[in-house]
Amino acid sequence: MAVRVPAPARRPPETQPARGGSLAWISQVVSGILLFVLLGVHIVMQHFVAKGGLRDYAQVLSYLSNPAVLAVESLFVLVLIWHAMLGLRAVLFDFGFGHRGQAAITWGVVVLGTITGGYSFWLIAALAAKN
Amino acid sequence: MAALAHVVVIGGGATGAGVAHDLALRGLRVTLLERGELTSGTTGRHHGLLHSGGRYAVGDREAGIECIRENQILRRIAPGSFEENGGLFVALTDEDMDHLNPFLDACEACGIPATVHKAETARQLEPGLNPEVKVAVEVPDATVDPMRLVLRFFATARRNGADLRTFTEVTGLACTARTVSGVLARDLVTERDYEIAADLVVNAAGPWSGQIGQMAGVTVPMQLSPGVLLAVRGRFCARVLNRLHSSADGDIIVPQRGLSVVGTTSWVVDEPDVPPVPAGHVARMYAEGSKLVPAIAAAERRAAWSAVRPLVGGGAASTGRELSRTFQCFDHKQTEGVEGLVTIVGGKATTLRAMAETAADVVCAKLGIDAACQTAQTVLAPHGAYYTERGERYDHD
Amino acid sequence: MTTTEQAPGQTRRIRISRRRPGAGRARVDEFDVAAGPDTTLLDALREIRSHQDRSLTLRYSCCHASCGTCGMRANGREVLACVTPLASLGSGPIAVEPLANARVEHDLVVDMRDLYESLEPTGRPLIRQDEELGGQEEPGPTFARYEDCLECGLCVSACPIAGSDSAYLGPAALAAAWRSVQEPRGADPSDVLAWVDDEQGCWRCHASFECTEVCPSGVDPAGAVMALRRELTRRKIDQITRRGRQRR
Amino acid sequence: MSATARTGHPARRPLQSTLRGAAGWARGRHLGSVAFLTNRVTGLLLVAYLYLHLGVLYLLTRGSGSWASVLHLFKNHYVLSLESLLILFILVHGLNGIRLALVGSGIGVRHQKAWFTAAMSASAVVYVVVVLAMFGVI
Repeated sequence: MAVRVPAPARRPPETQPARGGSLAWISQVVSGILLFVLLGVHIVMQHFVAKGGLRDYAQVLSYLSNPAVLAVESLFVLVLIWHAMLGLRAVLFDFGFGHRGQAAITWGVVVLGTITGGYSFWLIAALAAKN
Repeated sequence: MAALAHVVVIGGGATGAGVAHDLALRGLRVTLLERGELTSGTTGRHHGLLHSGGRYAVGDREAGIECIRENQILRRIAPGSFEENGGLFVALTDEDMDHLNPFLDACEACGIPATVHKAETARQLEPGLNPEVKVAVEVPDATVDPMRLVLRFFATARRNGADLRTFTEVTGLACTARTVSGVLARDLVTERDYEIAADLVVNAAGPWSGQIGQMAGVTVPMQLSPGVLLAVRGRFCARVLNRLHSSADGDIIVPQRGLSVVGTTSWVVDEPDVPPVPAGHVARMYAEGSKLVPAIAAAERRAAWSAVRPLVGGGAASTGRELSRTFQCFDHKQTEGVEGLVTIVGGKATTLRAMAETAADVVCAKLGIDAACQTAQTVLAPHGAYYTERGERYDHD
Repeated sequence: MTTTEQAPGQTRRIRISRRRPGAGRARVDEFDVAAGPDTTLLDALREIRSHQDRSLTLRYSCCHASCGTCGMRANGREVLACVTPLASLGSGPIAVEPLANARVEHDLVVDMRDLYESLEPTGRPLIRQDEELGGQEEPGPTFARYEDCLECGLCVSACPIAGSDSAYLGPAALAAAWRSVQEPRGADPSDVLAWVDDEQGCWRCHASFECTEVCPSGVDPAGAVMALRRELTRRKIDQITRRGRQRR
Repeated sequence: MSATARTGHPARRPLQSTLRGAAGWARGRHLGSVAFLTNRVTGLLLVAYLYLHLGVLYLLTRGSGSWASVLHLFKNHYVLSLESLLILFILVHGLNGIRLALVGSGIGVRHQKAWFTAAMSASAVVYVVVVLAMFGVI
């Protein structure tokens, strides 16, 4: 007895572009994996590029004068802030602030991330310029 | 008609669902009262078997004919509510084989399509089956979700204007001069007592029908016959499996979702509330069920429960098996001279629509309303509509 | 007692959260019931309703974990009362509350509207076709059988995200959505996929797996959420590489 | 119907809804919830550390004097212990993050508890090695 089940009657979902849900999650995973790599490079460089580690002020400054270091550290900061802001947003979302609250949270972390990033790059630039 | 006739239906089980739906479809104003949530009595707890009629064909031809007709109608009006799996009547012994020809003759007489499978084919169709199977007869049984099928009747009734009042207990009937003119109800949520005037009251309270009848001083000739069912984890068959012999304990296995339901037993009680699971019945279900499907013996018990069949008939019944599974509608004006009360009792979930049609015909005849039954042609609303289309009953803060 | 397979053993105390419309906070009523080893929570509640307090309101129907109506919380854990023996709920008093993350109508009865509305756009598969029997080698007839999901709402009650944000689609709807993607029965699953590809859809889950833990029917809603993510990610990657190939 | 257009609980009482939110995700009872909460807590602590770290690094711009005092501070065993905790948090958050990435991509979903146990065990082992190295035992 072969049985055919009628296809379910579907209420067509309102056509609406995805609002970044997948972007948030996928980029969180990707940035997380990048952080693993960059953190490894960060630690290795600090201990091996700078011989004997960053023991004093002069060593730190000379370490930052290396353009490869500068590039890696900048990327590290960028990815770290991205990952941290997304994480912060995810945590805050679950506090029940409602739809409008969540929109505010998204803007909030964008602003906070921008400020943090701006400060971090200024810091790196300022230190690199000192040498 | 100046005002619609108002009918109060007592009981939110399969019978009440059918009656409310039928009357609402005929244009009557219906109020249904149920003391718990809908389907919380016998209806929800039945085996989950949409009968082909095969089980009754030999001994109770009337019930067999009703079953196959309603089986076909329900599939039409409630598409998607059944596991379209079919059923097998399985002969395991030479004694069972003696039943084969009478069974096939009876199926033919009732109009139940029956296909005979040899042992080898039967084992292929159902690998879990007892390898000693001698022959199996395939009939259009099916698995049904008792609650969801009945909720579709309720949801449709409400779309047609029926007022469904759950958690509302009937505390009495308003009777004057041997006429029932309304119902005394108690809202169990607000604990408010009130009276509902009715042009007619339909007693569809299943096992509690006798108690409702007493409120008007009438007797409903019925027997309360509980049965125990056992659900085990795992699906051990795809089809409904019946033992090919005269009805006995534990001779049906119905696969439902991830479970297999073995049933049932039958005895007679006086009290419809809180039916007990007597000692030994669960063990008997295991023993009988594993005769059909040996793996049942080791299956994990998920639940054991009992449900009370409200069977038509008086006198001294010993186990309840000898009573017909058909239904009867009583106009108490004719039985005991009490006007305004109609009782519909007996039957099976499979025949709920036909029961309701009979009751609604009686109701309409009494009220002088000329409206034909349309339930056999009306496709039912989905069960979820019962929850999504509910109005607010109480003021919430 | 409902189960007389054994002599009634002990007396259990049950503390039930009672709520009436408009009464604000719930109050707690205590009841004592006799219990045998097989007495279920539903047996006990029905006993209370029959013989101690008729105004106790709750839902139940099938008594064997198939209808899904007797979902509630016992000692904080989501259960179907009909398959929860009192013996499995420790030895002390048992706290019984309605399901969380849904509006309480009265006592143990909650509003199921949100759950059913969330299931609707998935096509709410009620019947599945992929029935398989062990040992059946040859492609036999296709059976239509019920979905495992009982629509009981235990998963939504246990979900930490549904607890904090009612806009989240929730595990029940996402599990149903995955079923209709798995078995589209001739329909185009991309509608359903587009529906769950949302901040409040399958991406909102934080993988605590509470839904899968409490499901009485082995549905694994969390697994379904992860499967939806995998499917969506795969489709997005497909889209990007196809576009890349076209450009070349 | 968009996902957000559901009826849901009206946000009539913002504070209550916020408290409910916090209570909601903290009331899990199984290992998955422990993992979930662990990830949140370590994540938040790491964000806090990020800001602390950026603050400390500001001292670098102030010249060698202030930096020397920082370096001196980091030789203190208590501070060193705190720093080792940072490493623990990174390990726990990172390895559980890998579990989440795998599970969330539909890989080994049914083994999510085993993944968590493995991630935590690996964190513990690496942590012990790092601590021993930090305090000069190995």
